[in-house]
Parts: sequence; C-alpha cells; structure tokens
Amino acid sequence: MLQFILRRLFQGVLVVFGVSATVFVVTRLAGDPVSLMLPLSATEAQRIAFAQQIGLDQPIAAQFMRFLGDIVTLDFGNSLWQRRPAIDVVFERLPNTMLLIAAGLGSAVILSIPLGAIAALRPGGLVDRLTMSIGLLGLAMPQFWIGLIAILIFAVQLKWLPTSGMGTVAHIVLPALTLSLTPLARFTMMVRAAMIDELNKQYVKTARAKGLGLPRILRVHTLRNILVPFLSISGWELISTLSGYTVVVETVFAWPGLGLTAVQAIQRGDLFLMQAIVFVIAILIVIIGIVLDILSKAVDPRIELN
Amino acid sequence: MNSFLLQINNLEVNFDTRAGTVQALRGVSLSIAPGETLAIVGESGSGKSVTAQAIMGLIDVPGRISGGDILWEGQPLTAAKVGARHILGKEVTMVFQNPMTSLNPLMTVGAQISEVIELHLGFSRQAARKRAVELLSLVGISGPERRLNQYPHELSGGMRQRVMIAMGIACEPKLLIADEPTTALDVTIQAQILELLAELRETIGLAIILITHDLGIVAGLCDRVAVMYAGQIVETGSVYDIFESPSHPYTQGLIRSTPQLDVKDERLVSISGTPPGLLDPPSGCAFLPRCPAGDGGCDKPQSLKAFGAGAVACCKAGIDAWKEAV
Amino acid sequence: MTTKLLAQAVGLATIFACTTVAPAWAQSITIAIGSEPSTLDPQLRDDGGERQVNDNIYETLMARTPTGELVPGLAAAVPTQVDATTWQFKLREGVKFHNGEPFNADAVVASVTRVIDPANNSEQMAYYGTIKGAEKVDDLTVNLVTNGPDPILPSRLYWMKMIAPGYSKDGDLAGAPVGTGPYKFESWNRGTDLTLVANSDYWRGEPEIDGVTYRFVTEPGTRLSGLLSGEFDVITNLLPEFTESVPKFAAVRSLETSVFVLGTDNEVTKDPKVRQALNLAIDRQSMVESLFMGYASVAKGSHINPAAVGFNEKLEPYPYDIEKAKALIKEAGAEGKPLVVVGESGRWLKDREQIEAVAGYWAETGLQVTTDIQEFSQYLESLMGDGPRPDSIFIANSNELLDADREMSFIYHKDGAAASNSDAEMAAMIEAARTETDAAKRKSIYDQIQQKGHELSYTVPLFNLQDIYGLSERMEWQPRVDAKMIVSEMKVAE
Amino acid sequence: MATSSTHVPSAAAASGLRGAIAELWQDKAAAVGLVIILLLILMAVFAPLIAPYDPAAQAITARLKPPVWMARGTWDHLLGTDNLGRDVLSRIIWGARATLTIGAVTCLLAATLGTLVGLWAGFAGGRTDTLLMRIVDIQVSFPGIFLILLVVAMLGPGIWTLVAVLSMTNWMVYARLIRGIVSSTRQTPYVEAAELIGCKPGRVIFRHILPNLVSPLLTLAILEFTNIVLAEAAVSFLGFGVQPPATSWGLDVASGRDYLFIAWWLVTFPGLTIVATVLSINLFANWLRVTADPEERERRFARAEAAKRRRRTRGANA
Repeated sequence: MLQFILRRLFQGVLVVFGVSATVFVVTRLAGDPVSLMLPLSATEAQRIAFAQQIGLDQPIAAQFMRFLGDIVTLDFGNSLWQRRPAIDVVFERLPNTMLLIAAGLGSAVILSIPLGAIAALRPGGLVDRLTMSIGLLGLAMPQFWIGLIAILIFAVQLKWLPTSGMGTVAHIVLPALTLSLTPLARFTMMVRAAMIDELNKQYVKTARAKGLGLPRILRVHTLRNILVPFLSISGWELISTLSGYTVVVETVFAWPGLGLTAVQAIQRGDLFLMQAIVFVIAILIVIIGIVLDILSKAVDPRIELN
Repeated sequence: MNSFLLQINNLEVNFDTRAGTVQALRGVSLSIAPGETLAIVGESGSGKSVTAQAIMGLIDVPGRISGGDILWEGQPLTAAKVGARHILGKEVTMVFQNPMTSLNPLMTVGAQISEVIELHLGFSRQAARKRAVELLSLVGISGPERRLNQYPHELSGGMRQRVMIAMGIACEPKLLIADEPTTALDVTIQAQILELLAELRETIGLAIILITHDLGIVAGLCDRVAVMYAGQIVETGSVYDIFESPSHPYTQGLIRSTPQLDVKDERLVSISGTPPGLLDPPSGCAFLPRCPAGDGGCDKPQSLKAFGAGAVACCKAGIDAWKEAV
Repeated sequence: MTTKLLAQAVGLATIFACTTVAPAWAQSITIAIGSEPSTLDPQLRDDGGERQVNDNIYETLMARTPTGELVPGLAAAVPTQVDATTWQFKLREGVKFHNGEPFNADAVVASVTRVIDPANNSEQMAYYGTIKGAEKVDDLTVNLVTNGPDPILPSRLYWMKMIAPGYSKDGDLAGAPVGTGPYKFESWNRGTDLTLVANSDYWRGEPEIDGVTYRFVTEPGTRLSGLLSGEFDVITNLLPEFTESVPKFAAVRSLETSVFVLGTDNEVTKDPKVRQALNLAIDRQSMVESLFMGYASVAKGSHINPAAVGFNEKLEPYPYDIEKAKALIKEAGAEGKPLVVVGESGRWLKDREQIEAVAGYWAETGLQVTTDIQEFSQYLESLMGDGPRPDSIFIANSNELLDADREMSFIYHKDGAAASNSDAEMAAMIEAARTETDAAKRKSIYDQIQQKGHELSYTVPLFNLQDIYGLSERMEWQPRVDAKMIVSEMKVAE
Repeated sequence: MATSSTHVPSAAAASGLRGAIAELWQDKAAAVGLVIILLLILMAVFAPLIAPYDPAAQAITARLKPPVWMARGTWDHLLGTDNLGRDVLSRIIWGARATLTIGAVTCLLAATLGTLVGLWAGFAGGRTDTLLMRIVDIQVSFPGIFLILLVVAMLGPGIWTLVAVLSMTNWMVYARLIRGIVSSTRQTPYVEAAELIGCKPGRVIFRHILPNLVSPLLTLAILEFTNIVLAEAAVSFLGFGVQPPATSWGLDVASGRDYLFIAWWLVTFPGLTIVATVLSINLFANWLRVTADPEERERRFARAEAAKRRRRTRGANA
C-alpha cells in the first residue's frame, strides 16, 4: 500500500513535471510574457527590469530550472491583478470551486444511481426510455446554455433563486444544478448500462436462484459490482469538471471560484495567477487519481495496486 | 398426485430473436419424487438448461415461458413469483455449470452463504456464519473459518463449486438442480464433486436433478433418466432400462457413441448431422433427418407414450436403429 | 436524494428568511459592479472596481458637482496660485477619518508623498506626474508644488484620495480602508461581495442610505438578471435595449468617446482623401438611433469629451455622404485596396457592434475592408505597442480628469501611446498648451489642434457615449457625468 | 444460451445497405438523428447556396427582429436577426461550417496521432509501451480548459489555435483504445501464427490488426466529435475560441446572452442547434454501437418485442 502510494506520488511528480514543461514552453517560447503581463504604458526600463525579475535574461535551461524550483516551493510570483502571491488567490478561491463541485457532482452521484438502476430493471420500458431520453438530452445541452435558461426561468421569471454570486445556500442551487446535469446524464447512462450488464451475469442468476428479490440483488450484489466502474467514471468526471466545466458555470453565475478567476486572470494578462491555477489543478488531479485507485481497491479486492 | 415434489406439464419456452421465434422447449413434461435423482441428458441446445432455468424462474428476455405449468408440491411455481420466494432458494436450489462466474466476485464466500440462510431461515448474522462454517466442512472444505472471509478469486474451481453446493444445501432443500456441475472442472475434481453429491443425497435425503451431456456420470448417481432432443423429452426411464435397453434411436445412438469400459470390442457409432433449427422445427419427429431407422411414417407429431417401464416419443420405439450403422 | 432535497429546503428557507428580514434593512442597497477591486488601497491601482467602492469611503481635495463642475471638496475653497508652480489649498476644519484621526495638512502631505513615491510604483502616476510634492504651511494650509507650470492641478486633485497618515503606516489600507467619506468599510468577502455602512459622523451629515453591498458580476446579462429578479438595486452598464425591460433606469453622458485612430503613415490611410472618405462614409445618426437607441450622441468633430476643458464646441461632425466618400476613394486611387480595422470585444459599450458596423460602412466606399477583433491583451499591443500602427483601430477613450490634455497627449501627440500620426507641429502645440496657465490662451491652442485634427481626419470620431444604470423600483438617483457612483447622492423610496 | 446455438440466420436479417436502412428505420430516434446529421453536413457544405444572407452582413436598421411567427417578425428573416441585424438563420447555417470543420479536423488529427501512438505502443510492447502509456497518463491529467485558456492567452485566439489545442488534449483516448486492441489482438492465434510464419510487421498491422480497429475507432471518433463540438462551443462562449467576424454557434450564444431578456431567439436557436447536433450524433452512434455488437443487437430486438407484447396485453386488458 505504502509502496503503491509512493509510486503514484512519483507518477504525480512526473505529471506535474509534464505540466511544467508544457506551461514553460507555452509561456516562454510561444509568446512574450513581458508584453502580456506589463501594462502597455510600461517604459522600456520597466520591461527590462521585469524581464530580469522573472529571469528572462538567463539561458533557457537556467530559466526552466528556476521555473521548476519556484513550482516546488509553490512560489508562482505575485498576481499582477491582485498584487499578492498568486498562490494565495488560488487557495482563497479553491474552496468555492470545491463547494460547487461537491454540490453539483454530489447530487449527480446520488440521483444517478437509483435512476440508472430503475431504468436497468426493465430495459426498453417506459422508465428506461424516459431516463435515456433525458440523459441523452442532458449530454447534448451545453452547460452555458442550460445556465442561461435556468437563470431566465428560476431566477428572473419565478424569482425562486438568486441569479448569481455566492452567499446563502440558495445561491448554490442554480450553479450546482447546471453543473450536475451533464454528469447526471452520463452517470445515469453508465449506471444503467453497467447494471444491465451486471444483471446478465451468472452470479446474478445464482443470487436469483437463491430466492433473493431484485431489490436486494440490486442493493447487495450488483451495486457494489458497478461501483468500481462507477468510481472510475465519476473520478474522470470530477477531473473534467475541475478542469473544464467549472470555468463555464462559474462565469455564467459569477461564482467566485477558480474558473471565474482564471477567465479574469486571462483577461487581465495575469500570467502568474494563471500558472498557479493550472498547477494547483494539476496537483489536485493527481491526488484525485491516487484516492480513486485506493478507493477502487477497497471496493474490489481483485484489483492489484500497481 | 402430491407424491411428486415437482411436476412440469407441457412446458413451452420461446426466445424472440431477430431471425424469428426460437422454440427452445416444445411441451416438456417431467416429474420428480422426493429423494429421487433424475438425470436430464442431451446435447447442448436440446433444452435441458432452459428447463432448469424455467423451474428456477430464470428465463429472461429474450426468452419467455409461453405455455404449460410448473407445479411444486401441487402448487404452481410460475404463477406467483413473489410467493415462490421461500420455495426457490430454500426448498429448490440450483448449482450452476461454471463456478468461476457463478459467485459474486466482490462478496466474501461467507457473506454469500450466510445471505441465503439469513433470508430463508431468519438466522441472525452470527448464527448464519456458524451454520456456514458447518456447511463448508460438510462439503469438504478444510479450514472453513478462514475460507469464510476469502473472496471467490482466492479459491480454486473445485473449491468454488463446493461453495456453490454448500449454498445449495444451506437450507436443507428438498430438491437440488445441478446444471452440468462438473463440466468446467478437472476430471479428478469432477469425481470428487459427484461423490459429494451422492453423499449429500444420502445424508440429507435430497432429490437431485442432474443436468448433463455426459452419460458417463449418470450411471453411478441417478435413479432415472430423461433424454432431451430439440426441445422435447424423447425418452424417460430408469437408469437401468435406459442403459440396458434404450428404446429411442437417439438414446441408442447416444449410448452407442459413449465408450464403455466393460464391453469389449464395441464399435462406437457417431450420429451424423446436426439437430434441427428450433426457429421452425419440423412438425414430425425432430430426429428424423439423422435417424437411421426413420421412414415416411415418422413424418407425424411424436408424443411421449408409455413403452416398457418408461416412456418414449418414437413410432419406431424399441427397434435397434443402429444395427445397420455399426 | 435526501441531501439534495434538504439543501433545497434550506435554500428556500434562506430565501424566505431574507425576504422577511428585508424591511428592517430597507435602507440598505445592493449595487452590482462589473469587476471586483483588486485592492482597496486608494493610491496604487488604476482600477474601476476599486474606485467605485473607494469613492464612497475616501474624499479628495477638489470635487465635482454631478454635472461636472469642479468645486472644493476637502479643501475649504478653490486653491490659489502662489506662483507658476505652487498652489495653496486651505483645508476644511473639523473633518475626521473613520478611525478618529483628524484630517489636516499632515494628512494631505502624507497622501501626496505616498502616491508620488516611486517606491510605491503607483499606476495613478499617469494623473500626478507633474506633482513634485506637498508642503505643510499650517495645520489647515498646504502648498502643492509642481515640476513646471500645471494649469490642471486642481483637476488632478479631484482624483487624489486623502488617506489617514497614521493608518497608512500601521493599518491595512489594502484590505480595510479608512477615509473621511460618508461610508465606512464593513466587510469584504473576496470574490463575492463587499459591504459599507453609513458614517454617522460624516461632516456633511449622515447619508440617507444606511448601508451598501457591492456584488461583483462580470457578465452584463447576469447583472441584468439580478436586477430583474430583485437582487440588485443598481447595476452598471445597462444596454440601451433593456431600458424598457428594467423597472427604472438612469442615463447620463459618460466620460467615454468612441473613435477610430487612423494610421497617417500607412499605405492606404496616409492619403487625407481616404481618411476624409472614412469620416464621410459613416451614418452616425442612424447608428445612434439603432445601435444606441438614442442613448449616445454623435461626437462633434473631435474625440475630446464635450465636458472637458479645452473642447472645441465650434466643430461640426462630418455629414453622412457615401457618394462623396466613394468619389474621394476613387480620386485617391484606393479602390479595392485593403483596409484593416482593428478592435476588441466586450470592453466598452457595444464596442464590437460599433466596429463591425463601421467596417460595414467603410466596405461600401470601395475599400477592401477586413475586421480584426483581437483578444484584449493582443489588442492593447496593437493600440499601444511598438509595432506598426494599424490602418484604423477602435478605442472608447475615457477622460477622467475632464481636461483636453489627456485625449490630446494620448491620441494626437505623435509620441502618445495610442497615436498613429507623426505630426511634429501638432505635438509642439500640445506641449505648449500643457504648461500654459492662461486659460484663454490654452483654450485657443486646443481649438486649433482640434481644428487641424478634424480637417486632416487624423481620427474618425464616432460617439459621445452615455452611461446607463439599471435601477430597482425603489431607487432614486441621477447619475453623474464623471461616472462616480456616490451612494450618498442616492435615495431609496419607501 | 439456447438462442445462440439454435440461432439460424434467416432472410429476415437482410444484409447490405437496404437491410441496414430497414433496421435503422425500426429505431425512429436514430433515423431522425441520421437525417439531422446529413442535413447539417449538407448545410455546412452548401452554406453559400443555402444561406439567405451573408452571415456577417449587418443591417443596423433591422436589428433584433424576432422570428417570423412573432408579431414583429418578417419573412425576410425566418429566425430573426441579432444585435447587428445579421440574419440568425444564415449565421446558424454558416456556423455549421465552423463547428463541423473544427470537429472533423480535430477528430482527424487527434485520432491520427492517437492511433499512431497506440499502434506503436501496442506493437513495440515492453519499455516503449510503458513509456508511451505513461505519457498518455500524464497528458490525461492535464487540466483541459485551463490549459486551453493559457495557450490562447499566449498565442491569441482563433480557429486553428483551438483546433491545435483541442487535438493535443484529446488524442490520448484514441491511443489507449488502439493500444488495448492491438495488444489483445496480437495475442490471438491468427496474429501469432502470422508473425510466426514471418509476416512483416507492416503486413500484420494492415492485414490482421487494422480491420479490427476500424469499427471501435469509428464509434469512438463519432462520440469524441460531440465532445469537441461542446468544447468548441464552450471555449467560443468564453470568448477564447472562434473570433468574429467568423461564426460559431457557441460564439452566437455568447453574443446573444446580453440580449437574453429581449431577444430570446439569439441564445435559443444556436443553442438548440448545438443540442440537436450532439443529440443526433449520440443517438446515431448509440444505434451504430448496438448494431455492431451482435449480442446487443439481439437484446435490442428482444426488448422491443417484449415491450410490444406488454403493450398488447395492456391493450387487451383495457
């Protein structure tokens, strides 16, 4: 176990190194960070000073080493926009994103399992077709679009929920709902398909031959068996949400998380903040991966951790 | 009438496929008395497994029971599935062909055995575990306490089949259906499992339906044999009669194609051709195209009629059909 | 499932709680602004979000009336000029900072010294570059010294917020500001909202509205939804189209003028005929009516803000005359020649719409027009970078100091960051005006410059834009021409 | 069990295109999906002929006209006009071009790269395989949209930046699929035999392995296509993708959202087009997947039969 965690951590280091290399190439070789980050009114002297400050006058290899060193110490420099360490901004906004993801993905997980299971009980039946249709629709709707329509209906027309921002529990409902729809559809369809697969397995026949009722078979036998694929797909979804959907949803609902911050950082040419965000998310993805593997092992004793 | 544990009357099972309706069982009738051991013998596809699944209520889409009934101690089993629950799994149980896939891979052996005890006998978890330990040693597994906490993938195939049997006899059933219980196992293990079944039959007074394509294992274990062909029973009789004087040309062929150690210089026959497709089965004798004794007269529906001590579905019952072929 | 239901139940309960509590807080309003302050330090950044909040916490020596007239603020009277480079300010008596520190000459000196200290690298130095320092004369008298003659020093001091000298040393200026203004800082949940409460000891008397919460909402659509759903009382940058949808709105001429800067040394646009044709080809009035629904006015012949000192009110805009424009293009032999229109999107009111509409008009003259809408940082590089000047580039130029010098130096002076001409003569005139302390002479130089820029079509002035604010039913407010959102000037009808 | 052994193909399971169409017709949703996909492709190809207007042509005087069926709507603009007086229908038609091009090119690039890496890893095996798959793992952990934003910030937005970045963030799934199939196919007896008798690797790949890849690759590419469409829409919506005056559905939703309350059609129609596109592709891909899998195909048939029977009994009881 310990060995496994160490090995995965080493892999994580590789990932972070890969991300570093990519970010380095993108920011240093493909563009000019100085003109991006300094206000255009900056004088030539300021530009040179700034280039020196971030080490642009050194050879590329030395720059990269320094870049890596900064990452190890989580020193991403000061956010140009907020004038304080970029990492502070990231840690300040990260919990908001986590909260949104927890609410959105959490409700998707909780709802998808019963929905998918019920649909799987009678494939082709009314519930199944209804679930599938809603699922396909959910997969097809872009989240920014759902968000706009949700605001229009629930906030503006019905005035049930606030349109944007963070604060009360009510504030989280619409963004979480918007965020949850695609994963909910994906999870439900996955649970359904896996459940149908599982219900056709021989051990289910054994269970039925034992006289177990379907509800008990679902609960005790198949649910646990689909948990491993479910864990991996929900982990995947968590990662894609963390590294994608949140940007859109946070922008639409002015939710002060990392996604919105990233968009604002880009608009303000705040490369340091953007780098910090990319790294922290990459590190989170690595951690999520490790946790998922350990969880899978806990669920399925056949899995060898290596 | 109630002297039979299980009675199947005129059972029909159809499968809906894109190519059409496959008639997997075409009016199967059989019965089994308490303590009796019945073998159902036939080629794969003859409907023997479907019969077992029909009894256990395991026919799923695309299959469906389209006719006939199954009576357990005189009461219909198929009619009310919910009401059948304390019969299925308690009084009638089943052991499947492939022990590798028949156990839930993510539950411990102990949990899978206890489950059925808790469900049907209302035991507490502790009591059920205790009983599971007894069962495991009863089916000849050493170190049962340790095994309880193991997962199926940690056990060998023979061991798993023993676990399946332990589960099958957990509630002291009246009937155990064993669907090719030894097919997936090594020969040495096969013998052990059959021995175990024979032992259990004595100790518990269990009735057994043994489904197999292997006539070899029938002789030692069973009282009675039913031979299936193309979704129908073509011959039933005591194990002695079937082996000594098979009446249906198919049964004769089956026996003549099995090497027997005690008969010297015996020439084996092989039944040429394949069984008919059940999409559109012939209205007459299904064996006709392969039957060496068949003639124009066989082209009418055949039904199981008493013949000798048993019953045969053949208008030429009793003639030695393979004489020419040898 | 249960969790979700629970969450919704709690959510609904919270909304319910909010609505029932509302009457007790009736005098508190919520304002949605487009961007969050990056800091609350009033002297470091040139940051709209920071200003919108701090304009209520801090005050300045000079102030403006809602219509733009420069009047004394914390100064007791209009400053007097001691000599060409020294201005003397008398200060208001009895003003106190929120933390109890007195406002006096020391505070002014501390404020000026801090903002011009090169170590602080303040972005606001664009406004204060001429200031050399401040000297205390007595407790309520201060002299401000400039590097050279600076006729617009009083205007500059309308921008400089006065900080408490003690607090600026040991307090948290960036996170918890302390000023002399009508509102005191209460709390700031970064990313979400910021709350101010009324200063009951305010020297002009306690403001009417008890508290104000700022919400940071980048998307105009989201701001509008919030207003429509009743969450916000005031939203900024309302689109003209929505004036009919919102409960109330208020429009006022803004500081911004939209303009295309033409590259006078570029292949096609170096010909004054072409440039004039570009000016003639646009139906500005029709754009005002359709694009802005009337909430803008056609810029009068130059890109200088009409409220600014030095604006030449005698110029008339080029009329819409597409035939003449076509003829001029033909005359210049520029038919079919390429013209690149550079712009950005989403920064200013209807920027993209203006750019694309104008590009459409220009295409009709016979030029081969391509539109290049750039990402903002790229656009800034095009506008102010060292690279080649674009044929034409769009900007909505804002004049915070309301003095013509700003737009002149920025766009007309050949060395200005956004200038695309190489007219040395005009540059000399701009420099002369900058130090001319005689108001009339100065005005006449500016008139000449604008006249010249107009005749040679260095720019294509488009519109004086208007700021439109969306208001909730209960709000009563007439916005100011200087775009400051002074909460103490707002009222809530009950 | 019984079915598989007794199943005999009959005339009912017709072969060829006609049979496929007949079978598709059974699944109405998938059939509609295919029709919509074909329509979209036609729209994209013949946009200049079909679109009533130039998508960038502005008419300041005809701004924000509602669709034809509404009070102020006109037949000139079936789906209304946007904030610059551009024809919404024409923009949607031209938008199909941008969206489908980006989707197709990205899929092609990503699939090619992924297939090559997958083939290489699957064939080389050993250390090369481990190394390549580790690279894939690393790439998968890259924070997608954030990286796109970073690249766009540095390089400036545009269709080709977007295609490049999306390809670079989407090839891994192909590599994994291909590598999995290759290494399992390699262990099948016929490939082992081919290798044993000295077939050159190239020949083994082309004759024995590639045919096994086509169907799963196609299915994956189709599903990935929808992801690209959605990603493109999202990035364009954020303002970092397709830039005006070019059109894209995501961009149209973005520019329409400021007018959500007075011109719902600006957000609704491009949004619906995205939904219809993705939905159609998913429906069709789903059908295709089931049809390619004989077991699933049987099950689908049996379910439909069971459902029919249930309806019949219900009808009889009522």
